[in-house]
Amino acid sequence: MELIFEISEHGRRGFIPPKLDVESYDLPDEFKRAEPPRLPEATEGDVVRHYTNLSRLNYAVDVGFYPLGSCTMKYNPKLNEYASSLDGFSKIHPYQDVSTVQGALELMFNLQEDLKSISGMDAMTLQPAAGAHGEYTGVAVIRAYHEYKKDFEKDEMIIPDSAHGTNPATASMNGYKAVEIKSDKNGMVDIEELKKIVGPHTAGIMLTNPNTLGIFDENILKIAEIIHGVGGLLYYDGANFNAIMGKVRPGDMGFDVVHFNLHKTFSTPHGMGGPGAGPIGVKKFLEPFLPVPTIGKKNEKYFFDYSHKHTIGRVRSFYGNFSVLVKAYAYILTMGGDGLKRASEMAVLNANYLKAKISETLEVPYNTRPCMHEFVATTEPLLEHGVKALDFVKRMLDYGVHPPTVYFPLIVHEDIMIEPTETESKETLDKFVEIVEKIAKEAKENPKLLQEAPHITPVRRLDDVRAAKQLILRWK
Amino acid sequence: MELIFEISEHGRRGFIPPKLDVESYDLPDEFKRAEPPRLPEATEGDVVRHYTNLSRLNYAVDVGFYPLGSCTMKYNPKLNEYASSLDGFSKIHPYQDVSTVQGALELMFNLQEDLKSISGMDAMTLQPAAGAHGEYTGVAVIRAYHEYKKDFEKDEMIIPDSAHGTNPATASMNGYKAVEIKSDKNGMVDIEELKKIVGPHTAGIMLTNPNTLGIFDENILKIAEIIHGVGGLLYYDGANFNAIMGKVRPGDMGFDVVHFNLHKTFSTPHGMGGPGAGPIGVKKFLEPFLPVPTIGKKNEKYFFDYSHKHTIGRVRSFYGNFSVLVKAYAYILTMGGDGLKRASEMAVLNANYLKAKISETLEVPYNTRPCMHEFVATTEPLLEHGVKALDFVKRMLDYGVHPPTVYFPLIVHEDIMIEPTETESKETLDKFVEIVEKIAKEAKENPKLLQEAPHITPVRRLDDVRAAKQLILRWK
Amino acid sequence: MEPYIPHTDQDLKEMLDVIGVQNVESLFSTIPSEKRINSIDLPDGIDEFGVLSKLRKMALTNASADRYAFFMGAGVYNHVIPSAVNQIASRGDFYTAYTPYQAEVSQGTLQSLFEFQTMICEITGMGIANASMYDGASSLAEAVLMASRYTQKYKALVADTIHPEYLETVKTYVAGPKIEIEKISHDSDGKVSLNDLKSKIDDKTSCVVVQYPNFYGIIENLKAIKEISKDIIFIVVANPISLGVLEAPGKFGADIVVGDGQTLGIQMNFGGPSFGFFAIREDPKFVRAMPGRIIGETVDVDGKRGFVMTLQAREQHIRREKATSNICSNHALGTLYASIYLSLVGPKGLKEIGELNISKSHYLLKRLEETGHFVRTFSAEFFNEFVVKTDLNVSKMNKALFKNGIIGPLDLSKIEEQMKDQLLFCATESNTAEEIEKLISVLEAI
Amino acid sequence: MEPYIPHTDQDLKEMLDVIGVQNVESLFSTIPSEKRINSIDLPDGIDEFGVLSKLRKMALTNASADRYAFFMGAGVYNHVIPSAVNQIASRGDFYTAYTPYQAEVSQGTLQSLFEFQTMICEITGMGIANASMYDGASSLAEAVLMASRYTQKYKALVADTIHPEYLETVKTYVAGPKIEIEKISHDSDGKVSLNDLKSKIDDKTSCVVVQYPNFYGIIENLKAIKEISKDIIFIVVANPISLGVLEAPGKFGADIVVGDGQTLGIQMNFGGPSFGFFAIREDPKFVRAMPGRIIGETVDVDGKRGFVMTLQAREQHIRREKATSNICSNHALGTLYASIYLSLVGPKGLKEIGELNISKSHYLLKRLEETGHFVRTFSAEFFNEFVVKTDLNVSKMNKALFKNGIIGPLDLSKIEEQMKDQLLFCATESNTAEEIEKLISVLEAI
Ligand SMILES: Cc1ncc(COP(=O)(O)O)c(C=O)c1O
Ligand SMILES: Cc1ncc(COP(=O)(O)O)c(C=O)c1O
Repeated sequence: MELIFEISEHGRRGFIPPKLDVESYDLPDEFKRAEPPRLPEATEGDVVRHYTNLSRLNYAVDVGFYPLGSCTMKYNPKLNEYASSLDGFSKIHPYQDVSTVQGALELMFNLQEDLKSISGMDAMTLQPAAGAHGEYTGVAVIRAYHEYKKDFEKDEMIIPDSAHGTNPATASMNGYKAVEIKSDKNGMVDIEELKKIVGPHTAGIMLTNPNTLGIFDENILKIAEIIHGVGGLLYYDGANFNAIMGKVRPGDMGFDVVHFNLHKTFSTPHGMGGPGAGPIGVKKFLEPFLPVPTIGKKNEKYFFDYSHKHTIGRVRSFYGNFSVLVKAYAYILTMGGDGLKRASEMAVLNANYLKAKISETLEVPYNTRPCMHEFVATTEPLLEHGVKALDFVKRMLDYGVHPPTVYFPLIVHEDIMIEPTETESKETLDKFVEIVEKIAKEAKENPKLLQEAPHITPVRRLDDVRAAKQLILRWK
Repeated sequence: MELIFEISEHGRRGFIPPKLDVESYDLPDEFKRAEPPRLPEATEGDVVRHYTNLSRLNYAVDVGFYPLGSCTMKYNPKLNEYASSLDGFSKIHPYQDVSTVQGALELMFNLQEDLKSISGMDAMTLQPAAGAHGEYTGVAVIRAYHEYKKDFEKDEMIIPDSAHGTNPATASMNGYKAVEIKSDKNGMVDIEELKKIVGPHTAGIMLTNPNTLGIFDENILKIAEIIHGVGGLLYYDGANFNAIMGKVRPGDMGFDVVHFNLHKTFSTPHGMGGPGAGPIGVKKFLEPFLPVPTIGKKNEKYFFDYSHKHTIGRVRSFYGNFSVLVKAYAYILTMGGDGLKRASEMAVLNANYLKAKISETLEVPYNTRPCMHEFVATTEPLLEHGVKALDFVKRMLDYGVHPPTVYFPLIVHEDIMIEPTETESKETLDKFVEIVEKIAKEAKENPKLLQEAPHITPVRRLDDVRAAKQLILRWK
Repeated sequence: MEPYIPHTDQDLKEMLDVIGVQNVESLFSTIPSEKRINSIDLPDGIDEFGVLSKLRKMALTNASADRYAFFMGAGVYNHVIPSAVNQIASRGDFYTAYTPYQAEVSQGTLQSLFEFQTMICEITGMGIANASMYDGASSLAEAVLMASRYTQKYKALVADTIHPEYLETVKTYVAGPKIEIEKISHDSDGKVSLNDLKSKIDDKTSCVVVQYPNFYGIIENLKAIKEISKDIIFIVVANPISLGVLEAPGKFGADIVVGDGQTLGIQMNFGGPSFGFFAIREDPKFVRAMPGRIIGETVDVDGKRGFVMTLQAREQHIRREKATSNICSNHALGTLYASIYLSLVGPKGLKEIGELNISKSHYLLKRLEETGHFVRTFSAEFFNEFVVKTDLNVSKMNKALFKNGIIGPLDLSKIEEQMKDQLLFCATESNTAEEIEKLISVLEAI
Repeated sequence: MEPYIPHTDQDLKEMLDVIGVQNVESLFSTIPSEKRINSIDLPDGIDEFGVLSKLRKMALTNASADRYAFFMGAGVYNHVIPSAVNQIASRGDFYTAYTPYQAEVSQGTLQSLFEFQTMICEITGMGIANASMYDGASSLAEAVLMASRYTQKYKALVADTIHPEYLETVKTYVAGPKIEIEKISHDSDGKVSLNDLKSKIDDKTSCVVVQYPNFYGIIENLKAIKEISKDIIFIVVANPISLGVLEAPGKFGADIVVGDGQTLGIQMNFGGPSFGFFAIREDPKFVRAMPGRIIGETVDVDGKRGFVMTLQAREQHIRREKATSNICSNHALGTLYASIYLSLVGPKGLKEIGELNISKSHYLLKRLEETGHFVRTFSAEFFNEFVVKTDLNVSKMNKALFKNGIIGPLDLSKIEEQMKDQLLFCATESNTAEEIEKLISVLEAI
């Protein structure tokens, strides 16, 4: 498709600003822009067509099955979109007097309370803008806590080798050394190894549970004991919360800090990569360290609570991604406690069903117990046919489904990581299994079909290497 | 694609109705439905995906150039969509007390006034739901007028052979004999012929001007004189109004009744075939015959005016397609008198430009004067290569543009009728010309390419004959 | 104006050059100069913000259902609409498409219309449905015309309990073909008088028309009517949202079922647009007399399933003055709303919604009766509307309600003069118990 | 809950059979039983109408810009948004897509981000832009981190005229890598004190940060600042909607330009989400220190142009603890709003909008001064905000305004205690003359 700049024509306009209805003020020339930016010049029709056609090149949850492991691409209810677009939510200013935005504060307060119930934590902030932002905030809280206790020795954050890249990156940003802990043969944290590496330097551990293999770490209580034993804290990466709602709470497992990905577990849309929202919850003793403000309630009035004594400060402007919060809150109201539990149950059921079916075709490592909401398979045996995991999933595009995550977690070679979510039906899963079987057969009979895939997409396999070498990062 | 019924699974639900919060009342069994209708059973996600994917199979103005002659597929501004969706317009009931809907009435009143200005008529009704419905209403007014004058002899409606099918059909529905009048060599009403067929039986004539060939009938004043001379009335089919705004008014040309297609000239979207809106305007002496109610204004208050003494009654429930009227009104406000005039000018400019370019490739009959907003070309010479107009335009689908109208008007063989509208750019027209040239070349070199076209659409050429023979009109 | 028109000065120049004229003006030379005008007597165009400010102001003066509770029905109803309906139907790929003349690039439209036809058949219990008419009233008018066209008889018997505006519309439409309309009266229970019906049937009779539930909310006895009217074409005007609980008209032998689709997921819109539906019994001869577009299934050259407009030989663009109707543009977008709505609610939801309407309206009636100010006018069973006579001053009552955020019932005397102090109340699934109690408390305080 | 979960009892049974377990419960057997719970302490789910009724009630208690005139800015602004922006951006094909990991089926996302990067470069006058950060404040924090990472120097000079919340955010972020923040004061005209700046630069200095226009609306003298700060990394926080009229920071030698995108077609949303933008000078080495996703152009195997995420070796999923940032999800949807907005307004529109902001705010100032109750605090040139000191009781004043449908200016004492009786007023192209006169008349009546 042409770029919007390529259909631009000097003199065209897509929007006419309001007429000036007061006297005009002319800025002194020294301030004025010499040359206008080369923005597109197009009619409203041109712009609408351009973006409509672009959108039709996209795969999306509204288009089909999206089993992208770790990303929880569940269906995003339209009710939530509508609710967040109400004028009373979308057209309000963060600095309005609180008396004029009580409904907004009530919603945020309720959401804090609900997330506390779901996670078993004692205090929440809704401020972080995404999962990694929640991680950043949570680890900053941990750091502030240790510093408050004058425990300046603690400079290491333990992170499993199966962890998401944001975990070690977050540790670094907070000035911690990321210490990798190996997984054992069951895909869980190696307890013996853990005992060896913990010590006075241990600020804490960052864990997802279930982890990125979709495996629930059964030793979690033991891990908590070990970490707490050396004065460290446990951070829960909530990206996989969709597996455990109504089943177990991070707060009860010993975690001190937890983040949610509202854009995963609570069905707010991913928006081509964002915005999300990554609220964090903490145990009581960490509440004074939370960023300000949180939302409080007194005498049936809601207010911004700036009273956190040892606050880490702010991690962004204002109070969080409010309209994302509205969507998540609408979702919680709709689902209720019973519905959230059922969501986790069906998510886990779907993953186990798919695992059972797919393990007939592909190898599934660590396959000794039920998985949780996702699982990892590998196409490693197909390497002998010259077929890589990437080839395998690119071929899926020809069959009209979105591929699972590939090459993550790093500890399984040629892995594909499949998370069906609870909103997908058995028929959809069965169709996916059929596709996997077909492709596995093709891999042996006609590997070229995979190596050169995809064939019928809007563009075919793109040259990543060229992109990184000949850096064209903008139109000129 | 699967039908929504084919993805249905017993027990699934896409919407949960409100809970019963009053005591339940049980209808006696005799009234109750024995077997539920076999409606789809699907989740919200299933339904959203189904319709999202269906929509992506559609061509639309938001997708590309749509030069469908006679249909005025201009760009439909998003502002108008937004305005009509405002709660204060969309969530009001037609029987609310008028004091509670003054804004709605004001809008309708203003629209009546604006359309009067644009057309040169004295009174308007906004009630008709489409162009043909406007025709029906207008001809009913003419009939009522003749009957009121006890002129029961008048039983013929004169209609040019180039007319749209709705014109003769409308005449019939109103109990008139449709009398066809031939076009002369210039594509205009044959005046000599007209003189011959008029007489005491002549109730009136239905004309589009410019007509469906895109030709402005220069003899219009003469025609008016002839028809009025025998006591007949002139009906203006406003489908082609987009050619003449700010240039000439039907009321000034001698027309007694005129309809507008708000869904053409005033940019309200066509909605896959409707809804439209077909307001009609009449001269003062016909006002008593208009359907009731129209909108009146007295002492700055708006009211429903039921005072039309000889009203034909109603042609539908309530007052018209109100939300379509909101869009048209928003369009008129945005364009203003100056903008509407410019719209017609650019529509005519685009058509003449395209005609000049395309006449280098295809034959353009009646090409002695400037055309108005559209023109007709013919692929007749390609018949010798076995290529029909239908083949020619089906091939356009492969090039990603929507074909013009074909086989209408009936008086030109193998014709294609092209209406670019004013919202299309020169670049778009130039690309279209290129495509026409390419296809014309292909027609000679490789006619099969056209005969078997389209090749790359979601489905290929469909079997109309089979559809009409093996009547499958519903899923079972 | 400019944001919609792309022509730059440069474009203009180049294009005029190609055409070979000096200016745009000269393209209009074929218009008789003595009638030419130079401008339209309207203000100049204004910017988007200005337009929206004006329109928003107008919209805000209207009392709308987001701020008021509605107890008014009478042909247009305030139902709950799933959020997904509007969000999908407002995709430009749907609403900016034309009639699907080019089937290959219109399968979205065509398949959805085919599915719609099926859904209409299912809920009405009929065999064939078209792809929509303008509204319920004009659908009915077309049904009456079709009956005469098919039977070549020219007397239609119409229950006087159908919506008054539908009756007026029919009366307009029959003027051309000169069909006589005879009204059938109703009994004191609010149902069609079977005796009156019996007495009026003769061999000029083309059809009998009843509404189900009727204008007063009463559920007509279709079975008895069919038994009396026998071979005469039986036309039923149905409220589709009631058909999840009420037996399908097709089951009682209806020949044509028409109605308005507003209740299926479409906003009230001050009365329009919604769409009219039109269904008939399965009959290959009968269908050829049917008005409107019909979508059929077929295959493409590769044998792949696809959908096209079919039986077009009935229509105006082919048959011209002999067409079954002059209808061209229909109300396809409305059918999309209905299809999405029906797909979401499903058979179970439609039934539950029907039951909610019944329970809410009956509870409302009970509470009204308890105030001592309202007495039912008709005794027969009803769906979500009913008529009561009141001893309160109607206009005072409705004003008091309005002040309290309630749009009250329809004052029937505004529609039929002799129905003084008679009110048509409506309650749907959207009326909460809280709203009903509020209404009652306002009434009690008058 | 049910409308989102498809599992029927039949499905459940069949699936459990395949898995080979008795019930769903047993799939959770790996969770330590002593910590298992059986339910969540929350009410059961409610239906759509019920949810919407609750939420609508909450929304209605908020005073929103469709019913109130806003004279408040301070980082979030009430601008006019073309209707087309929201209508296109709310296509599910966009907002329900994930990060474009599979480029072949994500060209819509990727091309639009590539176009966005270009637009950001154009308005800021920079060479390279990323595909977004969370918001303006976190973008700035990341810019400060990047400066230290790149220079290996650990002192940042930050103008005390930047948005206070941005400053707080930066302070949080520098705690980990231990970057020292030193504030630069401002002169009485409201601009950065060049003397103070000069005095504080030393060879530990990694960067200097200024905001343009600054928190008080003042247009900083970027040229002079650059001259003083020379090779130190020059970070400018810019309001993008001002850049149609104000000279681009890139023209003054900015190394990094960040800011918040809310002003480009995004609703106020109570402060979020919008998006942060992040642009740098064109420099193949510098770009490798940049945080966030970057989209690049390439070709497919057939040579057709396409777009992919590139330079991913900087990012957390590849580089893990050595990544340039931990950012993963960004705010891509916000960039879509901005891209559509900028495409619609174009260069001419952006300029006109900037001019409108300038004229409206200057007119507002003049009218305020004429009341005799307001005196300007800073004398330098401003864009659409300015600070005045008032002799009115601020809380009384804002209450009076609110009663009259106006959300008044920001009381700066709420943000900085020492700024008692100082108000930050804002006027944009959305504030009509009528609104301004209304404001004045209310103020005069106090
Ligand atoms: C396990 C895990 N942790 C953290 C994240 C980061 O979340 P976000 O993308 O919202 O920053 C992700 C997201 O992909 C994840 O899968
Ligand atoms: C010339 C002409 N007249 C009448 C009509 C009928 O208008 P509508 O489709 O709105 O009923 C059309 C529509 O195609 C037309 O082109």
